[in-house]
Amino acid sequence: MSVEFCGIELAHPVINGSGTFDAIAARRAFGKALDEEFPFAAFVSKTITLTPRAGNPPPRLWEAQAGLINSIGLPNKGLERYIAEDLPELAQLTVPLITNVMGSTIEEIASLLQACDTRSEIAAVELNVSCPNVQTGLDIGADPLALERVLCAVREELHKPLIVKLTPNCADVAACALAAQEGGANAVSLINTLRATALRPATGHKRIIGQPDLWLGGGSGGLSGAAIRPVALAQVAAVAKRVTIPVVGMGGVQNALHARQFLDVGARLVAVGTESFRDPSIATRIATELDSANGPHSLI
Amino acid sequence: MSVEFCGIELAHPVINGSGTFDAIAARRAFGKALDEEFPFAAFVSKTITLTPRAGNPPPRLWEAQAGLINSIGLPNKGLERYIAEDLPELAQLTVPLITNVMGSTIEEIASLLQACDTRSEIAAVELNVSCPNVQTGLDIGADPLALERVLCAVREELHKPLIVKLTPNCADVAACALAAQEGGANAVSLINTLRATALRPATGHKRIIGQPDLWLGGGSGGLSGAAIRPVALAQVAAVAKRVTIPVVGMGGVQNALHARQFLDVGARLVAVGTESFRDPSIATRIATELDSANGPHSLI
Amino acid sequence: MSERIAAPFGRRLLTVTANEPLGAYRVLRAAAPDGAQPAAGQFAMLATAERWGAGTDDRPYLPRAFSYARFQDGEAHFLLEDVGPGTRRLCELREGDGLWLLGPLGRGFAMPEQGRRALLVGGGVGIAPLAIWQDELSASEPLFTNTPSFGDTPGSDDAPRVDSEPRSNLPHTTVLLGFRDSAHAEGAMLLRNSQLATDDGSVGHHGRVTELLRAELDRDAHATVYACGPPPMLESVRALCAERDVSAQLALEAGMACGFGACYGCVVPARSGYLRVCVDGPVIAAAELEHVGIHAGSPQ
Amino acid sequence: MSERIAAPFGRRLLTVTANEPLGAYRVLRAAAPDGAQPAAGQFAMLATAERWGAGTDDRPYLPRAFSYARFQDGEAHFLLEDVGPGTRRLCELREGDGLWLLGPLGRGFAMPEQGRRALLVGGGVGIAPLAIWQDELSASEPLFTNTPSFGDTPGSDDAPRVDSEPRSNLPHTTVLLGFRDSAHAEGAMLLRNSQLATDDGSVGHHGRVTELLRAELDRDAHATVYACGPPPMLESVRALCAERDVSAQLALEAGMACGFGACYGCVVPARSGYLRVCVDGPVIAAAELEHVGIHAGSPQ
Ligand SMILES: Cc1cc2nc3c(=O)[nH]c(=O)nc-3n(C[C@H](O)[C@H](O)[C@H](O)COP(=O)(O)OP(=O)(O)OC[C@H]3O[C@@H](n4cnc5c(N)ncnc54)[C@H](O)[C@@H]3O)c2cc1C
Ligand SMILES: Cc1cc2nc3c(=O)[nH]c(=O)nc-3n(C[C@H](O)[C@H](O)[C@H](O)COP(=O)(O)OP(=O)(O)OC[C@H]3O[C@@H](n4cnc5c(N)ncnc54)[C@H](O)[C@@H]3O)c2cc1C
Ligand SMILES: Cc1cc2nc3c(=O)[nH]c(=O)nc-3n(C[C@H](O)[C@H](O)[C@H](O)COP(=O)(O)O)c2cc1C
Ligand SMILES: Cc1cc2nc3c(=O)[nH]c(=O)nc-3n(C[C@H](O)[C@H](O)[C@H](O)COP(=O)(O)O)c2cc1C
Ligand code: FES
Ligand code: FES
Repeated sequence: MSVEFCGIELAHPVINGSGTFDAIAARRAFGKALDEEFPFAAFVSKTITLTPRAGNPPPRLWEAQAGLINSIGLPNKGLERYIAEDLPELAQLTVPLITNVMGSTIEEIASLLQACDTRSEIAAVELNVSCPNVQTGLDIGADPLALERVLCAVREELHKPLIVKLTPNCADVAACALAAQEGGANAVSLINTLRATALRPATGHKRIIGQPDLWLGGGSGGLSGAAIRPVALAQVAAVAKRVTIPVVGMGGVQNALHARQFLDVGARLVAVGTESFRDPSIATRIATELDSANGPHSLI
Repeated sequence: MSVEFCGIELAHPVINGSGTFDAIAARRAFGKALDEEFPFAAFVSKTITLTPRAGNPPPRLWEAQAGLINSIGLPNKGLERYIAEDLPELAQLTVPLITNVMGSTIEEIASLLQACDTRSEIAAVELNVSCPNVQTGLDIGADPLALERVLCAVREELHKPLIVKLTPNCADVAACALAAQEGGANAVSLINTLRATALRPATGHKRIIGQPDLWLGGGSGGLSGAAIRPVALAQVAAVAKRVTIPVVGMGGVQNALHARQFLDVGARLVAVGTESFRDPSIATRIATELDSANGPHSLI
Repeated sequence: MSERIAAPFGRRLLTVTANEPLGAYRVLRAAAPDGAQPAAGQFAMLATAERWGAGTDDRPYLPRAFSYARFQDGEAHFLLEDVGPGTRRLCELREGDGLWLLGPLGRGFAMPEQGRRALLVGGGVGIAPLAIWQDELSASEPLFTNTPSFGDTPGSDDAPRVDSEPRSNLPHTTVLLGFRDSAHAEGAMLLRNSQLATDDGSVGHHGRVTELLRAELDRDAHATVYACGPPPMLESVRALCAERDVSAQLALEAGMACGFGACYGCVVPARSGYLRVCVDGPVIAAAELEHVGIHAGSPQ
Repeated sequence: MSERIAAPFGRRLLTVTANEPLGAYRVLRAAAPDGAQPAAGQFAMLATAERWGAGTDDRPYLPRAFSYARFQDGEAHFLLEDVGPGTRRLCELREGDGLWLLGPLGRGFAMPEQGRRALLVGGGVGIAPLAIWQDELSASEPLFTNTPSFGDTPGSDDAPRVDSEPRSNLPHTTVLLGFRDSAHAEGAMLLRNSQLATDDGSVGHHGRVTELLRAELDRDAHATVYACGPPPMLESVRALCAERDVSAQLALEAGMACGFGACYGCVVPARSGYLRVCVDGPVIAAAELEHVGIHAGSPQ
């Protein structure tokens, strides 16, 4: 069941989606059981930026039909404290660490990659060019030309595998994936959340044109979970057809059958995000059932 | 409750999404009750093309989580037979007729508009630049510059209100809406279905990399229904903020509360699509409850 | 094919009056007081009032199509086979539960040409529309045979509604039914005087029902054939009748989203192009089809 | 705040042993044999095994957070108030039904500083964590007072577990509870020797429970306050204690997706920045908060 991914040997093909699992917080909640039963074959960190971010004001969550809208706003302690405080703790994990980073300029991205390059705890870097909750990064990820230009400019700063996390909010995701490959990405991952919003329930009936009563503190957010799986499957299939580098597929994966479908359309790895909120150990079950021939079958 | 839309007086703000209601077939199924209880304030036809289209091979439907994927492929009898056979029947409707058309070239679109221009039965034209089930039209709708260029080239052919149905599969739908306005559109409508796909269930466990066993005859399709409402609401809100022309909002509207939310974020009209499949008379209920102050309220 | 009774516009909430097992099937009855009396071969779109949109997969979401198996004393009868989430919910309905119904829909069977006997051929759950058709035909038969309704032991005198005066004089109807095994063969109780075939030979002829049909036609081809069942069965019925140029009316199935011609999702390829099973059928003249494909039949 | 019992990794399926009304609330009990004994103030993420993801709105989709109200004889007790789809499903659970539980989670209450009495202040369903806290405190109290469990008429001798030997010597605990009306006030049965306040004056003091708190503190401020309830109540508790610089521990609520620090969705603003209620709380020192905002409290 072990898989090779960008030269890294993984025990199985299931990892976490960035920002959907905090190994350090989980260790506080589950104690040593977290390390003993760690569900992912590799751990992907939440998006780290050069300077600290507080994130969006609450409410940050909205439960949609078979989905979740989040407007978290990429809170993080910033590169420096991530390296100083988090890396030592994350280094204790028994699986490879993939650090997810985001920058709004070539300079920012370059320094993020440089910093990760020097840290042996980090096996690979995932570059987030796709978070719909914040303005930065958006345009780069949605425009193939801009994306390739940026990657070419920063790629040599990192002597480790670079995964580009694409944005699904674009016209032609396969073209963006190809641009990432041309720009030197060793893999692409998708899909990130779909731009979405929700209104405060109680005021659904009051009409205030122009200034609707938005629920999320951040105004708008990103849709994840079961609802987006059909879109994710289509985008992953389109990308896998176009690129030669490995693809990490995600978006609404809830069980081994779903995971198998992403593998079937050409993904090398599958990432689980929102479903981990419903059960933090779901990835273990998925990996186990993927392994047993009839697992996913029984889930049909 | 009556609404003015592009100079047309409508009894209420609820219409149908193109391709989700066939008034002629419905008359066969429901007899005179269809005309007596017609649920929409205006009727939007299925997309008509210059030449006839057979549509995609079956299966054309996949039921997703809180959604529907369709790969219909825009079957239609072509402009000529639409005008000769369907217009007389549609003219009997008690509500204004909006004809939805799609062309893959400026010439095609121009002749479609010319033909509609001469027919008094047609109150307005909706130009579909957004159907994810077929290749044509896609690029135009997703690229603001291309969209504006095309519209400028064809706009004068039509001396009636022109509604541009935008594609949701783009990087910046508000920019596309603005381009449509610049190009002479009198209104924009959104969202169309999100590109999506599904695999044949029985083979979900068999891994056939490269050639997954796609369920839909057309390979991929478009996601509609409840699952896409959060995305639709965000896109409609973004567009309404950017343009001055009226907006027709749609995507997963199931009840009056949902409809009210689209109006709250700035839509002038709301269109119902997939939910009509669950109940063809739902639009009547929505319009009635929108009218009564506490209707949508009671639905919270 | 001509029989088409128009449906009330909009789905109606009926109350379940009974839901009893019939061998491997279930017979669901609901009170349809205001409902129109369906023509044999017509169908309804059904959904349970509760738990539709439920389950870990959020399916069923759309209503499902079911042939009227009988309509008696203001009650609609349906024969159900549990093959997935929708049929499972329906099979779980209890007396007093709510049932959403849209119908009657589609085109039913037409009377045999003068002098020809009716030859009914059913496979599996496809026997449902033949039951109500036999009721209609028997109403026109010269001498009236005892007609047990579901679950009655032959000889009971509780008989279905019959027109006081026969519409015409018809030769006796022949009924040939095929099933997987004896448990399914109990479904034959739905009809009268039927000859059975089972795949496992546990009841009646050991083999295909189409083998019985071949024998019948060789004995006397002066008949009009009415068939409903899985695609392979319908295809051989079509072929057998074509060879002997016996006219046949086939009740087809296809995955449906709406049931009233709105979605164009239920098409089957015919000589004249794609036909919508829900409005052009479900009963279609075999002559209109070159071949009965997999998607023209019951999904199972 | 220090009490944190680690949870088993992954949600577990428990069996409901009882679900009884307690005035306007319900008390749900489930057998948690292998489960860790929670610390007072900790919570669990709950979901019903059936119909979670169900209903016309496809909500609830994510699990919901509930304080342990008591943990006794290997049974976890929860106090439920029906405020939406999730709590409704839980209120409808019957003995023998399945309940998904992830927990215990979060940080609980800490013992009062030496010599100080514990002053418990609860509002509405917020009394739940105070009940189990009173159990722990009473285990350390000098003389043992009769302790009815739910629904028992005072004087019954069916008593909850008490440690045979007191951990320390504490002055008596004071319990102040506020409710909307008498129906809700019945929830007070969950605790012992409580003074009540109701908004409508139907039971106990006519007014706010915080008015009782003010009087108590004016009488004797040598206390540590433990409070849980709606945000406005918690805010005035915070203010009252701050004025008198009495240390207070507030059990906060916030909309949650995961409950173990993964989603960053449950934040409340604190002096040190945003805190995640699920891992930094739910029990948070009042001193850490400048103000208890609307989103720091129970969603209602
Ligand atoms: C006109 C007509 C009359 C009918 N009459 C009867 C009748 O009298 N009695 C009866 O029992 N049945 C009847 N059927 C068949 C019945 O409608 C189907 O069995 C039913 O829709 C199955 O729904 P389900 O949710 O139980 O199963 P589904 O899960 O919908 O599976 C049914 C089939 O649909 C396909 N499928 C699986 N998953 C999906 C998905 N996510 N999206 C789309 N397709 C999928 C597969 O081929 C599967 O075998 C009739 C059908 C038609 C069209
Ligand atoms: C640590 C903790 C402990 C708790 N302990 C208890 C307890 O012991 N007993 C108890 O009864 N409750 C408790 N709660 C509150 C409980 O978790 C909520 O009442 C519950 O989550 C409500 O879910 P629901 O589906 O019933 O209602 P919802 O529909 O989720 O509504 C609850 C609130 O959420 C908001 N909301 C409405 N719709 C949405 C949406 N689509 N997405 C996001 N938010 C929405 C609104 O503000 C609404 O008032 C606790 C909460 C926390 C955080
Ligand atoms: C609460 C939440 C926070 C997220 N944070 C990040 C993030 O920091 N960086 C990132 O690249 N993706 C982030 N994502 C996106 C997920 O990694 C994933 O791409 C997306 O949720 C789709 O997968 P899912 O449907 O399985 O959740 C976040 C998603 C959620 C729900
Ligand atoms: C079966 C089906 C067919 C459709 N056909 C068309 C079409 O011909 N032209 C078009 O512009 N949109 C078409 N649409 C898109 C709808 O008009 C609408 O934009 C979309 O379904 C979102 O609305 P809904 O979620 O309420 O269905 C179709 C949608 C469905 C489900
Ligand atoms: S089911 Fe929709 S057109 Fe036939
Ligand atoms: S609920 Fe997810 S971080 Fe607290």
